[in-house]
Amino acid sequence: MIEYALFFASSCYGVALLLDLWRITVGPSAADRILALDTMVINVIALLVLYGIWRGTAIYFEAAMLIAMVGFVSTVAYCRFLLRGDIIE
Amino acid sequence: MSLGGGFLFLIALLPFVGALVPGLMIRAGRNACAVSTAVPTILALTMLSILAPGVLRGEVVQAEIDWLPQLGLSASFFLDGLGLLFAGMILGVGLLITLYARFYLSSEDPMGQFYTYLLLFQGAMLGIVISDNILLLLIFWELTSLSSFLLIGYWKHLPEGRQGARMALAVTGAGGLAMIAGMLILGNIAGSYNLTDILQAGDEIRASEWYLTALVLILLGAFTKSAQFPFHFWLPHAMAAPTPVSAYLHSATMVKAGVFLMARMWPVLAGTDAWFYIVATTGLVTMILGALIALFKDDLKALLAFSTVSHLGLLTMLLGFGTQAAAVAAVFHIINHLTFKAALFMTAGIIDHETHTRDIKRLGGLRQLMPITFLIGTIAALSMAGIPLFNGFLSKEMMLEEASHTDWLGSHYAVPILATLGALLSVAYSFRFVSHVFLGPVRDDYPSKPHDPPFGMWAAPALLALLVIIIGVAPFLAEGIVTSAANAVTGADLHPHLKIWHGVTPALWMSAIATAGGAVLLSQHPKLDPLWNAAKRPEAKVIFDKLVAAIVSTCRAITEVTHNGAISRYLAIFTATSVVLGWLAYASGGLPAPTRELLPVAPVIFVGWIMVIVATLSIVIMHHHRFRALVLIGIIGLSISAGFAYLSAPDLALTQISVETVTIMLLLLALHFMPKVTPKESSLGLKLRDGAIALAAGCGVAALSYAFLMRDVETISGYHLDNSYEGGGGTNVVNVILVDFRGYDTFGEIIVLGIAGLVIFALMHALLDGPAARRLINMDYSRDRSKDRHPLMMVVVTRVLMPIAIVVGLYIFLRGHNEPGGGFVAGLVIAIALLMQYMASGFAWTQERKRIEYHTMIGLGVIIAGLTGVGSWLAGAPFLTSAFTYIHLPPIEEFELATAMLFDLGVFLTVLGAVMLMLYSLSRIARFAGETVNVEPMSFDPGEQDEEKATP
Amino acid sequence: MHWIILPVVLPALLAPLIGFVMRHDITLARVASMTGTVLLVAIALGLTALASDGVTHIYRLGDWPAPFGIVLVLDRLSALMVLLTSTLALIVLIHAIATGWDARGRHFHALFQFQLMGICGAFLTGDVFNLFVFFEVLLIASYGLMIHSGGKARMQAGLQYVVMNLAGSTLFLFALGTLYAATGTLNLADLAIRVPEIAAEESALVRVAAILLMIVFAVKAALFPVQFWLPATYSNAPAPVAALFAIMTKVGAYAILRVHTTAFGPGMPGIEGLAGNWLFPAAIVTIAVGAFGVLGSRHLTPLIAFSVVGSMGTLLVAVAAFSPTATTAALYYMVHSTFAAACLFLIADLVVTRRTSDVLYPEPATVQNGLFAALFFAGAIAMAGMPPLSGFLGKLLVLDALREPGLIGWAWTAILVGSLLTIVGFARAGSTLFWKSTALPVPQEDGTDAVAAAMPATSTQVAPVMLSLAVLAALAIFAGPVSNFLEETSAQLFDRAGYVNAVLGPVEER
Amino acid sequence: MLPRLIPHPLLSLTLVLVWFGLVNTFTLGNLILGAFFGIVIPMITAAYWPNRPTIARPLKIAEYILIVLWDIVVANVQVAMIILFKPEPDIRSQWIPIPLELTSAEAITVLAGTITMTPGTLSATLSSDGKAILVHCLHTDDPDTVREEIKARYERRLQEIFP
Amino acid sequence: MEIIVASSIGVLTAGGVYMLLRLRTFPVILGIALLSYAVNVFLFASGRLAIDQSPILSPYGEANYTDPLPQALVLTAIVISFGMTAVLVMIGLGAYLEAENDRIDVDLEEANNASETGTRV
Amino acid sequence: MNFFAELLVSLALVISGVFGFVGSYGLVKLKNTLQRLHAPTKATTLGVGGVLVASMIFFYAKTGHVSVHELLITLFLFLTAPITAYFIASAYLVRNLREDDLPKNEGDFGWSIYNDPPEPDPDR
Ligand code: NA
Ligand code: NA
Repeated sequence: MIEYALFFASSCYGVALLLDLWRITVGPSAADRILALDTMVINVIALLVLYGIWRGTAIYFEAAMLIAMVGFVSTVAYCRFLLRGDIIE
Repeated sequence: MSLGGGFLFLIALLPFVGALVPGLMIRAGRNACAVSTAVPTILALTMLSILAPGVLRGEVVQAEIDWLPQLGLSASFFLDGLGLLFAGMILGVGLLITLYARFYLSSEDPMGQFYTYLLLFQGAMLGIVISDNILLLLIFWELTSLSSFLLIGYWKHLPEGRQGARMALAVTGAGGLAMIAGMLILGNIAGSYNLTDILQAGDEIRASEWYLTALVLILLGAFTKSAQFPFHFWLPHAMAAPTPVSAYLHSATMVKAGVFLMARMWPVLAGTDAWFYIVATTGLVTMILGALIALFKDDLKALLAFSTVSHLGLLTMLLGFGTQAAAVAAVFHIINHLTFKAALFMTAGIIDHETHTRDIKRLGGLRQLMPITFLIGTIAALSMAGIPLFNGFLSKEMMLEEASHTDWLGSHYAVPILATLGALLSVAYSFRFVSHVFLGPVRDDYPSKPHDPPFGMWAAPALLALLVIIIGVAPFLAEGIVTSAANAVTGADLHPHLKIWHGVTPALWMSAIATAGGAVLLSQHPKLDPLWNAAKRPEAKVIFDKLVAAIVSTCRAITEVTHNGAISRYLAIFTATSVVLGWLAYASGGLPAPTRELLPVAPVIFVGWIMVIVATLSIVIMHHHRFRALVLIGIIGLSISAGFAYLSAPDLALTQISVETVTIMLLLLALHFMPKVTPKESSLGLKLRDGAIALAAGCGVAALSYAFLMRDVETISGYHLDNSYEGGGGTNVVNVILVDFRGYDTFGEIIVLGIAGLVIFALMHALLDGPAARRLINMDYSRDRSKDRHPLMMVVVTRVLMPIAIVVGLYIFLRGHNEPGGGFVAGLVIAIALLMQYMASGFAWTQERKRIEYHTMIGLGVIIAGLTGVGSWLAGAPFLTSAFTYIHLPPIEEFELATAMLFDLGVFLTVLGAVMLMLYSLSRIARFAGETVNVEPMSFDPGEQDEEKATP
Repeated sequence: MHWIILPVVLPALLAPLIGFVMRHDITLARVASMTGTVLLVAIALGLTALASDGVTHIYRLGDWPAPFGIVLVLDRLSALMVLLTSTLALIVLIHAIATGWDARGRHFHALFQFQLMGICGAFLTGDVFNLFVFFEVLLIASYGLMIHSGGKARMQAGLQYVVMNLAGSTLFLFALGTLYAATGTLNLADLAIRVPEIAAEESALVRVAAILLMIVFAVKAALFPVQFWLPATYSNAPAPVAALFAIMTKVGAYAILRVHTTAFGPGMPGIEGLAGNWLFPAAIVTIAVGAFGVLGSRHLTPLIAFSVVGSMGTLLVAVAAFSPTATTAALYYMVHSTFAAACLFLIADLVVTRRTSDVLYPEPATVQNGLFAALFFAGAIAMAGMPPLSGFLGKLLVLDALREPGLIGWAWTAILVGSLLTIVGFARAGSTLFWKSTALPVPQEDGTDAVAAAMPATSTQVAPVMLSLAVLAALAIFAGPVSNFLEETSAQLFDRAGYVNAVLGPVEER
Repeated sequence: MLPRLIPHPLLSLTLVLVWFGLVNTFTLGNLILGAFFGIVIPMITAAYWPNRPTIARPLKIAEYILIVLWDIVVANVQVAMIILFKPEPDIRSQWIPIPLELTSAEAITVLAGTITMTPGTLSATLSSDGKAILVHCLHTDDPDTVREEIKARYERRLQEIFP
Repeated sequence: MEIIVASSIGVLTAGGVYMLLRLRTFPVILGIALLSYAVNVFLFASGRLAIDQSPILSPYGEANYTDPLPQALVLTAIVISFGMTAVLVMIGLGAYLEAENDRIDVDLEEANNASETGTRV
Repeated sequence: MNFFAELLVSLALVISGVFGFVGSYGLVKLKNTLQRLHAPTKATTLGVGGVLVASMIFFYAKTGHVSVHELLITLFLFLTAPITAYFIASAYLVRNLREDDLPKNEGDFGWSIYNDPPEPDPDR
């Protein structure tokens, strides 16, 4: 049963990633692209955790956590660039 | 080594050692300078005269020291008749020239330099004539080119001097290089570069298939040096040199180096048709052409120069005949030409010096004003004309004698007639020298009123003139040296008898015709001169200059078209080369059969694949919007690190994603100062070219990786898996490899990071101290910026988030040895945590709160890592040998301590320091560009305002 | 027995101290840097003495056995290269300090030491990936030195230099990936065992690796068609840096010698004739490129840079023969051309700083015109391969070593015609700079004229040039003993079995 | 003394918990290590958090968290419906400015965060004096209800937590 | 999987090379970045591909592990290329600020004329 | 692992999957940027939340001892998501809207993006 659930969930996130990709490429506004990238990060985190469950290992947990962290930082950086130009003024 | 050998070395060495002296002695005055120059020459002469008797008896003095045996180059010298003759000439004339120059050079001329160059040249020249190793000979040969370059260009400020020097260097240098090749071939045939060995191997060489090549190459060297047609043109231009130089180099010695070489190689190279037709013909042509031109030159020195060319031609022709008698004649004429021509040059110098002109048309009637000079000049000139009782006559007779029975392409008359013509012309210009300069009425329009020079100046030519007569009337005095020299040339045992009267021979008739004809021709000179000047002839110098100019501009064009500063093209070439060569290498080898199955692909992975490809293509398509491209790069980083995690590389996943983030930060920071869009400027053609290259590269790399992905290979990493825990004390094999098995790589790697930090810091300073600073200050951010500089929410959240991030960083560091993580990732995580703080409240504000010395941090990191490595020396183990132990102190559970962790700490500090130093440098630039430093952590804190109100 | 690592560890520990502790005190930094360099020379001498016993000395880092850990290998060749590096470094450093170049920007000495560390590391390592790492170390340090003290032209040239080398490093990694995928090892000795075992019909991957590595090294060695970057870089680099870079091209040549004799040596079925086939013609063209550049340059420093390209061509022609004799010649020429190039760049610095530009155009004679002329003349004849300095012998050695009828025609023509063009080029430049200038009126001492204001060069400023000329002279005088050593060096280089046994231990122990 | 040793007790506690979250095993050694970090790190970073927000009635915090979590679940479903089934043109988004009584930065942050995390509303920006917040509402017909609900449901409670 | 990886490497390389050959500094930097992605994956792939065989020694006895060495090499490569990229970015910025344009090709004609002080030799 | 646990895990996974999808679907469907900004909060909250809950239950059921580090990620996301949204919104407002496109603030200061903050009193 879990296998199917895993498959369903990962497929959902796979499709989600493709939708994000579409949004990034078409934009139109820079904010849209950043938003889509941020969403992508979230989806990848979910996928990593799913993968961890599938493989029954916690090895990918750090990756997920780190991605969450740097994802946030880079999103803020992108936005600050649009807002102020200098991201660490 | 014999005493004689020792002398030989000294003779070769003295001039070079002596060359140092004049430069220093000049402070002691011109006389001291001249004397100090004469001393080594005199010493050498004395030693030579000590050796002379033996050599004249037919002995050969030899001396050898190994120099470069691998090459077959040895410092070996030998002195035989030929060497003795030339050495004597070089030293003797050298001495006279030294004396003469002392009075000739004016006080403005740097005399020390002159004598230094002179001695250098003398040494080089001596080296040529006594070398017993052709490679050594080559060295001296090139040295004569160089030192003559300096001597001809002695009057640097005169364009003629500079151009003459460059021309001489180019022509003789080219010849010299050709000769190098020829000599090497010769040596390879003979199996030795020793002259004595080569002289033995004559038949072998003449038989070799390479003979003609070697011959031509060597003759190129000889002809250029001895100004043989068509290389004769450089010599007159070399006359721009001071007269002593012309007298020494361009009549007595250097130009005879070619002749010497032909004489030297005579036993080896001569005697074949190739030799006869090339050498004799060239000589004949040169003789006539030189004489003809000389006749119509108005510049005294030019006249003498071309007469020299003509006489060199004569000598070449004689050697070309290849008969022993001709060789004897050549040797004898060498001596005679030396005496009268040097005397003539000095006379010309005196006239120039006294009248301040060398233009024959402005001279005449000097007989009355300068009787001594007249006497000397006339004697020398008559000898040059070949008038009996002067030595020139004797050797000319012998020449005509040889010419009279030499066939050329089956014709009996060609050579005799042409030889006579040559003699005739030489009579004409010799007489012209006397009559147009000395005879005739005294004029009142000399640029300066002439009179005989001081004794010192005419002593030298007078001595030579005396020799002219002595040899002329008592030739048997010269028999000894001529014999030994001739024997050295021919390698035979000859006993020539030099007599004035040979009876009525064809030669006598020929020279009679020549003399009479010459006189007649001269009488017609006034009529012929305008015709000659009107006649169109190719001007050698013009052609040469045009040629050089053409070559230079071609080289310049090629260079500037190929190295035009277009790095994009360089890179295209580089990539294309790699692809093409890589493909050729691949195609010329084969592949074993695949040994692996394809791994299954989960659908999500397929999605990741699409993400990478779409992102890459989008970047390529819309990279003109730079910010957009940066966002798109994010996708790739994300997908790749996810992919790494999926493909069992958690460490890579962590590192990739954090590096990617920091990189993007740096790019954003830089983009802030740069244009936000890339102009569309590359043409369609360019795009297609690059597209094609890119496509090829992509396919190549893909194919390559696919090729090995399907094939297993036995690798060394099994050892790492087996020994990671027992030997390295860690279960994360990757990290153990990094900090232990290949810790040395990591050591280098963190040093790269440390250097990067330094470079960026230094660069920042270079920018802020330079003109860039002005541009930065004038930079304006007029475009709509948010007024909310440090949003309240961000600041507040960071206050919690940053400490958490730091804990995460420390965690990742501590577990790195056994689980994914390690110093590098940890360093980046902490850096990112700090970045959060910077983005919340600004770099400057944060820095003011807590100053961290990033330089020190990097230094500390590198040093800790280094010392950890060095520490293992104490244990007698090699650099970076790790040690670890498990500590157990209840109630805490067992934990591990490893030196590798100390090393990792170094890594950690370096990474953190480097990243921070980069950010620091960038924010320094930003503040230079007018960013202000905020005093508050956030744009506006309503809470604090209220506290204000609450507490009046 | 830790001698072997010292050339790496000493600067690696000294540089941070200079860069981070002494960064506010140039005098202290100078003293430290000078001391370190002198020590390095001493160490290098020690290592050369150590290596001259003919034994291949091994240093196992982390005490891990080869091929699993990284080993340093000290044989005559690596010792020679380290000695060459340190000597050159000392000469250059004196110039940098005497002329104050080091104070015209930040962190000169730290970067200088790091640079030395990188170069020595590259010469000593026995592991191809470690070679990559130290290439990067020396490169990134060289980036810093290249743009030292900044300025528009230098910054742009620096940018191009960095980009070119980043491309090179990327290719290096592609090559190493292919190599590991094909052989499963990174250790040179291990490669020397595994590569010959690869059958010709299964050799595609290793062939690709070999040729890609060749290209990577060729970029460093300025071999056609990847030499384009060099002139702009060298002529825009600060003079002492340009002089130091004389060794950088040699790093490329060394790498080709080392890797393509030991790992991809002649007589291996898999990569038969791969290296030489491409190297030889490319080297011939390189000579031409260099010679044309020398004759065609409008500026002094590019002229010298092109002469460096030409000399690399000559050097690589000899290398391409992959025979002990030719390698001996190549090594001799390598040592010679390193000092010749450095010498010329240092002279050029003395001259150009006393002129308004380095355009080959007569300007009123500067102070010490005669001295500079003499020095330039000496440097030029060395570089052009004229006697009496070592260039001529080097040239003869190379010519003499290339006796195969196939080679003679092209090689000899290229080398001889090349040196003729070079001679003429230098002669023209020299006569313009030093002779023509004497014809011009010396400007009034109104201080406005840069040339008039030029200070005479101090003896310490001239000393480095003199030193390098002295080295060149010594190289010529003691050519015999020197090439004895070099002959043994190349013999050792071509003794693959000896190398393998030294690194991996005798066959039965493996 | 204590305030200087532990400037932000809650933060310290969080860090200890975070540490356990990371190591994911409860051992004495980890407790010691965690406690160490919990004390040291806030001390090092104290400079970046100058003022000390006073927190009254910690129990309220738990209540608040539960309420928010519940709202998140509910609102998620509602919004999911809108996104999935509501035809695009019928979606009426609104700007809703909300004046604030809250004054402490921390409180305002929490409120804004809550608004964003509960789907359907989004705090887009504050007024430059931090006394009002501009909320974007995905779909509503009367903004006033939304404003009232936010003020009543969250802001009031936060006022109690951060007096 | 192998095809996926190989083709991704190919695409990244192609994109990287194309960008590397552009005429402005910034795209070139992007090209270098793409290339380093490509080469990192390439180097990683030289250890062949494996799923769920992380080289973290498991406490429970025997297990299969992927080749750890290439991973270590890639880590080193990543770090180095990070340092290099950082320097490249800064020098690019420096060149832009000095030259007031971010063309990466230098027009030597221009440079020559700038430094011309007279006719050629 | 007992059926109940499996059921819970599967349920959580399905829920998570659905909301994860909805988040990105909204990103595509909704017509203007600010509306789109609402969508991903689904993925963040219930999406990832669901997966993490699933993971916690799964590992508890598998190994027997509680795994809490999933909570870390949750904490992280809850702390950061509002900021992310705030920044993206501001970025959009700055680049695409002017102040008068927005409703006026009753207070005496305009919205922070378009207006400088009030001067802090000089004596502080
Ligand atoms: Na590391
Ligand atoms: Na690493």
